[in-house]
Amino acid sequence: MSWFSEFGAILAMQGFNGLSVFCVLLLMALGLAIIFGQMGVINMAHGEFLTIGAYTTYLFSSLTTSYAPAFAPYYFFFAIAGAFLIAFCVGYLVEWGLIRHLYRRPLDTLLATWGLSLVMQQAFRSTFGAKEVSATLPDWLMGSVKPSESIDIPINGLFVMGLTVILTGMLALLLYRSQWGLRVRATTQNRIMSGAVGINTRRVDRITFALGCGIAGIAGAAFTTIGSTGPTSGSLYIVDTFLTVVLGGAASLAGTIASAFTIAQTQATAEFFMHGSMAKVLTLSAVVLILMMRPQGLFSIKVRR
Amino acid sequence: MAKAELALAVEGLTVSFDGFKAVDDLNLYVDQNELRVVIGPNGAGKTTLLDLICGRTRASAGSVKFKDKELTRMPEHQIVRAGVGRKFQTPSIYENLTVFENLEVSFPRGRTVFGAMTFRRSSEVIERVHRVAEEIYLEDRLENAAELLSHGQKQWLEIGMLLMQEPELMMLDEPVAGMSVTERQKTAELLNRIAVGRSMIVIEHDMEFVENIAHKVTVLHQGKLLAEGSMEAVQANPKVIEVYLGH
Amino acid sequence: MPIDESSRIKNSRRREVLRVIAALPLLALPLSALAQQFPTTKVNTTKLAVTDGEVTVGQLHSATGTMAISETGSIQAERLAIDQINATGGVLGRKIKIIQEDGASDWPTFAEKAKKLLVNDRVAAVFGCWTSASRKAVLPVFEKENGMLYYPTFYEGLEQSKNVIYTGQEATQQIIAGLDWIAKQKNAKTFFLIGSDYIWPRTSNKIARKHIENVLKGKVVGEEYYPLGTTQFGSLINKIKLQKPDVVYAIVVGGSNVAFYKQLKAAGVTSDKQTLLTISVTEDEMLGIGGENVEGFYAAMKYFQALDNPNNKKFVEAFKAKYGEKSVIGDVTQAAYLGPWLWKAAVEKAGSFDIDKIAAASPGIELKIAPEGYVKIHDNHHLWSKTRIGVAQKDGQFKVVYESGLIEPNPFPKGYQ
Amino acid sequence: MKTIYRNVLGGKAGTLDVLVLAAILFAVFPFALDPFRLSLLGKYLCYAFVAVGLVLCWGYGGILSLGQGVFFGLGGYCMAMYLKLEASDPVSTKIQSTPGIPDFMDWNQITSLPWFWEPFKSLPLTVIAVLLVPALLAFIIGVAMFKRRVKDVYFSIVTQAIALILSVLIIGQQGMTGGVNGITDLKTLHGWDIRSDSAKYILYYASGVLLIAGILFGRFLIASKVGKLLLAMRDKEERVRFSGYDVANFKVFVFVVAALFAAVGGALFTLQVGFMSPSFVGIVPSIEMVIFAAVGGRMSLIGAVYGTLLVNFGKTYFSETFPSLWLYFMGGLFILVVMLFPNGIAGLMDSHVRPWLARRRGARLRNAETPADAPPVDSSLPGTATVRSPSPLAPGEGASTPRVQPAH
Repeated sequence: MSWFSEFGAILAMQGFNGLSVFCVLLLMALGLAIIFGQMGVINMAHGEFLTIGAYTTYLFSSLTTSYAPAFAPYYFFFAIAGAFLIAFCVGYLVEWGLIRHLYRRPLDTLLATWGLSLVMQQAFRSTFGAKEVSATLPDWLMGSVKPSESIDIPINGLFVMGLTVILTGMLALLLYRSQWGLRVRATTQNRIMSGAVGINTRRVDRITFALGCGIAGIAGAAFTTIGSTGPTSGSLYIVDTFLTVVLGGAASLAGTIASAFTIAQTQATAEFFMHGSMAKVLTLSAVVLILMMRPQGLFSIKVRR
Repeated sequence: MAKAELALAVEGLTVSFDGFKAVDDLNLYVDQNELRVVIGPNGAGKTTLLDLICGRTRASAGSVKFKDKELTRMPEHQIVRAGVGRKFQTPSIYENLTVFENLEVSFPRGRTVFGAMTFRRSSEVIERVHRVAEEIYLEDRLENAAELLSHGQKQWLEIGMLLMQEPELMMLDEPVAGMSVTERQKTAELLNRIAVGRSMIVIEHDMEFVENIAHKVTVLHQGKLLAEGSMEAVQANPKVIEVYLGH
Repeated sequence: MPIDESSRIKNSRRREVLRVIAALPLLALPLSALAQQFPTTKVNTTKLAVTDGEVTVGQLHSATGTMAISETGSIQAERLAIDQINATGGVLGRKIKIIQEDGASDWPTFAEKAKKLLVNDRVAAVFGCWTSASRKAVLPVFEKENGMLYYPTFYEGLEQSKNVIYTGQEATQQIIAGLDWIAKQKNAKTFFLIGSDYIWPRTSNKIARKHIENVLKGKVVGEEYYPLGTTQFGSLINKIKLQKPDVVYAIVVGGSNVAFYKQLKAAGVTSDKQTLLTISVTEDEMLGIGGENVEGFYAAMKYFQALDNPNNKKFVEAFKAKYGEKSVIGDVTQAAYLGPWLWKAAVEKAGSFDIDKIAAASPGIELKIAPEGYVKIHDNHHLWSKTRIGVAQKDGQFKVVYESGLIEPNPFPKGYQ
Repeated sequence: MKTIYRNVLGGKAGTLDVLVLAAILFAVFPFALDPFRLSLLGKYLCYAFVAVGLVLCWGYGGILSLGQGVFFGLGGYCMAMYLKLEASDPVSTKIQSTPGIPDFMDWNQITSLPWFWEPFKSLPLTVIAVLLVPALLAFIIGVAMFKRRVKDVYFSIVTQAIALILSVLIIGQQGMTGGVNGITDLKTLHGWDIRSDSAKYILYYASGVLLIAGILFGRFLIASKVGKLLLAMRDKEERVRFSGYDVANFKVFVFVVAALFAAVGGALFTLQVGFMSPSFVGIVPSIEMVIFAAVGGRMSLIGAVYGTLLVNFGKTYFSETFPSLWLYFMGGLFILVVMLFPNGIAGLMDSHVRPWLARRRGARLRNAETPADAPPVDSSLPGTATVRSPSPLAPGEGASTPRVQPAH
C-alpha cells in the first residue's frame, strides 16, 4: 500500500471529521438558535438542557440494562424521544416561570439564565452524584464503517450527522412551511402587530422556547455517543454554541448553518496543522474578526430600520 | 455641477437592499433657504432618501453634495457637524433626561469625550436652551422628564434639539404625525419661522399641512422622481394622480 | 437508580454516630487513660484545636464545580479512614473531628478556605486539594501559617515542602516504570504523546519524552495538547492514524477524557490495533467513559481496585459498606485514604500534634496496612511506592498485569528537566 | 468648590453615602472582624473595583461586557510578574538550573527571562503596565468593535470569546506565564512583606481609599455631560449620533475606564491574595463580576460595592454552612435579583427603605411608598415642584425598562 493512498485515506477521514464537527456544532446550536432568533437572547442555561438529554439517556440505559436487557440495541431511540420530552417540559416551565417576565430586557435574561444554570447543575449533582456516569451505548453505535482498508468512518459520527440533517430539515419545514412557523416568524418580526392580528404571542414564545430546549435535549442525548455525562458536561459545549449562534446572526436558520460550517472547518483544519490549544485560539480569533466585519452575524437582513 | 446657491445636490443616487432598489438613480436639488416637501405613497423611498443624505444608509451609487462637500463617504457625526440635522419619523428623544438636558446635550459644543467631560453649563448654554424652548412651546416644561411629554410635544422637542445644533440643512421626517389640529397649526407656524435662513427637507403626508409650508414639492414613486414643482403643479400632474388614486 | 451521595453520606454518618454512642461506655476507660498519658498541654504547644477528648482536622476539596467529579472519591476515602481511626481509639486517645470546606473548583477559594481552617479553626491537619493549581494556591498559606497538608493526587513533582505530605505518586514514579514495561513488552519504538493543556500533562510528557529518547532510544512522533474541556478529537485521532505510533501515551483529563476515548473507539482505534498507555484514567474516570470504550488499554499507576492483597480486600469491603456496592475506588481515592493513617502514625511517632514535630517525624514512617501494599515516607515527604500496569476491562475495572519494585520518589529528577 | 461638592460628592445625600461607606470600610469592619475575615473583605473590595467599572460601562453605557476578567487578570498578572521576579532572586532560587528566573520557567527549560518580563523588574514600569496593558487591550477591542457597531449580545459574546482566548493562551504558554497554576508564591513588594498581618491591614485600607477615589471619579463622570451622553446613547444611540457625536468614541472611553477599574482591582487582588491565576481571566469569574454589579444595583456606584460584599459574604457563608446547597442559594439569588429587583440593593433602598425611613422620621419628603415595579413617584411629575429625588444610591427605577437618571 502506497503512502499516497494512505494519505488520501487520512484526507478523506479528515474531511469527514470536519463534517462531523460541523454537525455537532449545528446540533448543539440549533435549539439555541431558534430561541436567539425569537428573543434575541442567549440562554446561558442551554448547556444544562443538553445535560438533561444526556442524563435521560443514562436513565433509559440503566433501566434497560436492569429490566429489559434484550431491548438494549433499540433503547437509544426511545431515549432520544424521552430526552426531547423532558427537556421540552422543563423548558416550558422555565419560560413560564422566568423568561416571560424578561422579554423586554434581553441582556437581563442572559444573567437570569446563568443563575438558572447554576441551580440546574447543582440539581444534577444532588440527583445523580458529582461523578460522571456512562450510558451503555448499543454496540452498533460504537463501531466504524470501513469503505476501504485504511478508512474508518465512525458510526456515532454518522449517527450524529444523520440526526442533525433530519432535525435541521424538520425545523426548516416547521419554520418555513407550517402554520406555526408562520406565527413564529410573524411574532419575531413584529410582536405587537402579530398580537393585533390574533396570534397568541405568549403561546408562540413559550412553545418556541420549549422547542429550543427540547432540541437541546435531543442533542444532549446524541452527544452521549461522543462525550461525557456529568453535572457540568453541558458547560463544555456552551461557549462553542454561543459563538455558533451569534456568528450566525438572529435572522435565519441558514445563518446558523453557515456559521457552524465556518467554525467547524476552521477548527478541523487548524487542529490538523497545529496544537489543539493554538487551533482553538485561532478559531476563536477568526470568529471575533468575522463578527467585527459583520456586526449582526453572517446572515443579517438589511432592512430599513 | 453644484452651484453656489444650491444647498444640496443629489445626483444619480441609488441604493439597493438585496437587489431591491429603494432609491433608484435619483436627482434632487434644494436651493439655499428653500423648504422642500417630499411626498409619495408608502414605500416610495422617502425615508430612505433622508437616510442616504444623512449617512444612516450607505449609497450603492451616486453622490450627495452639501455645500460642495461629498456626504456619501462621510460618517454620520461628521455630516451633522457639517450642518445637516435630521429628525426621525417616530420622535427620538432621551426619555430619561429632562427637557432641559435633552436640549443641552444637543448643544454643539463638547462633542469629543474630553470636551464632554469638561463641558460646563455656561450662561450661554442656558440662554440658548431657553430661547429654543420658547420657540418650540416648551419653556414651562424644561425641568420635566422628557418621557412625560405628549406625543406632539416630543416631536417639537426633537425639532428643538435640531435647532440647538443650528443646522444649515434640516430634514424632518413626518413632523406632524400623531398631532392634533391645533398642534399641526402651531407646528406649521414653527416650521415657517425656523425655515428662515436655512434649507429644509420635510417628508409629510398631510396635504393641507404641506400646502401650508412647502415652497416646492417633490413626488417620489418606487424610488424614482415622479414629479417636482409647486404644490398646484404637482397636484395637477396626471402621473401623480395616477399613483395616488390609480391603485 | 439515582445515586444520592449526600444522603448516603448522611445515613452512614447517622449510623456511625449510633455506633460511637453504643461504643462509648466501652471506650471511655482506655480512651481517657491514653489521653491522660498524653496531656493536652504536652502534645499541643501551638494552640491547635486539640482538647482532651478531641482533635479537629480539616478537609478541603471541591464538593461543587467541575472538579467535584474527581474529588468526591477523595472526600469519601478520607472520611472512611477517619471513621476507622476513631473506631479504633482515635489519635493519642482523642477522637478526630472533621471540618469540611468546599474549595468549589476555584483556586482563590481554596486559599481562602485553607486560611480559614488554619487560622480560625486551628486544625491539626488538612486533608485536601486535588489539582496542582489548588495545591499551589494553598501552599503559601500552609507554609506561612505552618499547617500540614496531606495531598492525594499523582502530580508533576517539582515541589517539596515541609508542610505537605504527598501521598500520591510524583511524575517519575508513575511514568518511567510504565514506559519501561510497555517498551519491553510491546517492543515499542515510536510514541505519540497526548495531553490536556496544563502543567501536569505537559511536565509528565516532558519526562516521558526524555526517557523515551535518552533511555529507551525510541522516538516521539507526535506531541499534542488540547485545552481542558475539548470535546472534539477527530483531527487528533486522524493524526494518530497518520503516524501509526507503537504506543499512544495519553494524559487527557476531565470531561475531555470521555470524549477522547469514545471517539477513539468509534474511529476504530481499539486495543487490538493500537497500544495505548495512560496515566490519567482510574476506575473513577472509567465510570464516565464506560469500560467498553477503553477495554484493553493500559494504565500505569500505583493502585487499582482489583489489587489482590488482604489489605485491599478489607479496604474495598469497608468502602463499599459505607458508600454502596456500586462505588468504585481509583488511585487517588486510595492515596487519600492513606492521608489520615499517615498523619496518625506521625502524631504517634512524634508523641505530639505540633506541626513541626510531625513534619520532622514523618520521614521513615511506614504504613503496612496500606491497600496498595507497603508505603514509606521519604525524606522529601513523598511516598516510596510501587507502580502497576492494569489492563482496562469491560466492567470498569483493571486487570493488574505488572508490578514494579518499590520506587524512590524523586520530585526534582535530574536529567528529566 | 461648590461644583465639586455637587458633582463629585453628589450633594448632601451623596456625601452622606460616601461617608457611610467610608465609615463602614474604615471604622466598622476593621474592628468588628478578625484579621482573617478582614483579609477576605480586602479581596472582595478588589472585585468591587470591577463592579464599579461595570456600573459605568453596563449600567450607564449599556455595554454588557462578559470579559471583565480579562482586564482584572491582566492588571493582576502585571503586578504578579513584578512580585514574582522579586521573589525569584538568585539566592532563593539557587537550586534551579538557571537561578534568578521564576521557578516555573526553570521547570519548563527556559533559561533566560522572556523579553516581555524585563519591564517588570522595575516597580514604576510595573505600575504603568498595570494600567496601560489592560487599557490598551480595551482600547483595541473597543475601537475594533464599536467603530464597526458591534453591540448588545454580539458584543457580550465577543468579550466572552476574548476571555476564553486569553485564558487558553495563558494556560498554553506555561513556560512564560505559569500556566494553569498561575503565578504563585509571591512574597514581597519592593522589600515589603505582603503576607504579614500589618501588610494586610495596610493593603485593605489602600484598597478602600482607592475604591472610594474611584467612586468619586465615577460620580464626576456621571455628573458631567459624558454621563448624560452615555444614558442617551444607551437608549437612543442614533439620536446621539445625529446630534453630531461620534458614539463609538464614548463607548470606547467608558469601556477603557471600566477596564482600568478592573485592572486596578486585579493588581490589588494579587497583592492581597499573593497569587494570580488564569482562572480569573475566564468566563465564569467575568460573569460573576457582572452579577455583583447587578445585585448591588447597576445604576449605583456605591451600590455595586455593597452588592459585591453581599454576594461574596453570602458565598463564603453559604458554602461554609451548607456546602451542598449553596449553589441553589446563589443561583436563586441571581434569578431573583434580575427578575424582581433589576436595580438591585440600591433600587430597593430607593423604592422601599428610604421612603420608609422618611415616613418614620415623620418627614414630609414623601408620603406614599413607591411600589417596586411602578414608575417612581418622581418629583418631575407635571405640576410638582422639581426637586430631584434624594437618591444618592441610585434613582428609583421601574422594573421593566430600567428608567434612569444620573444619580449624582
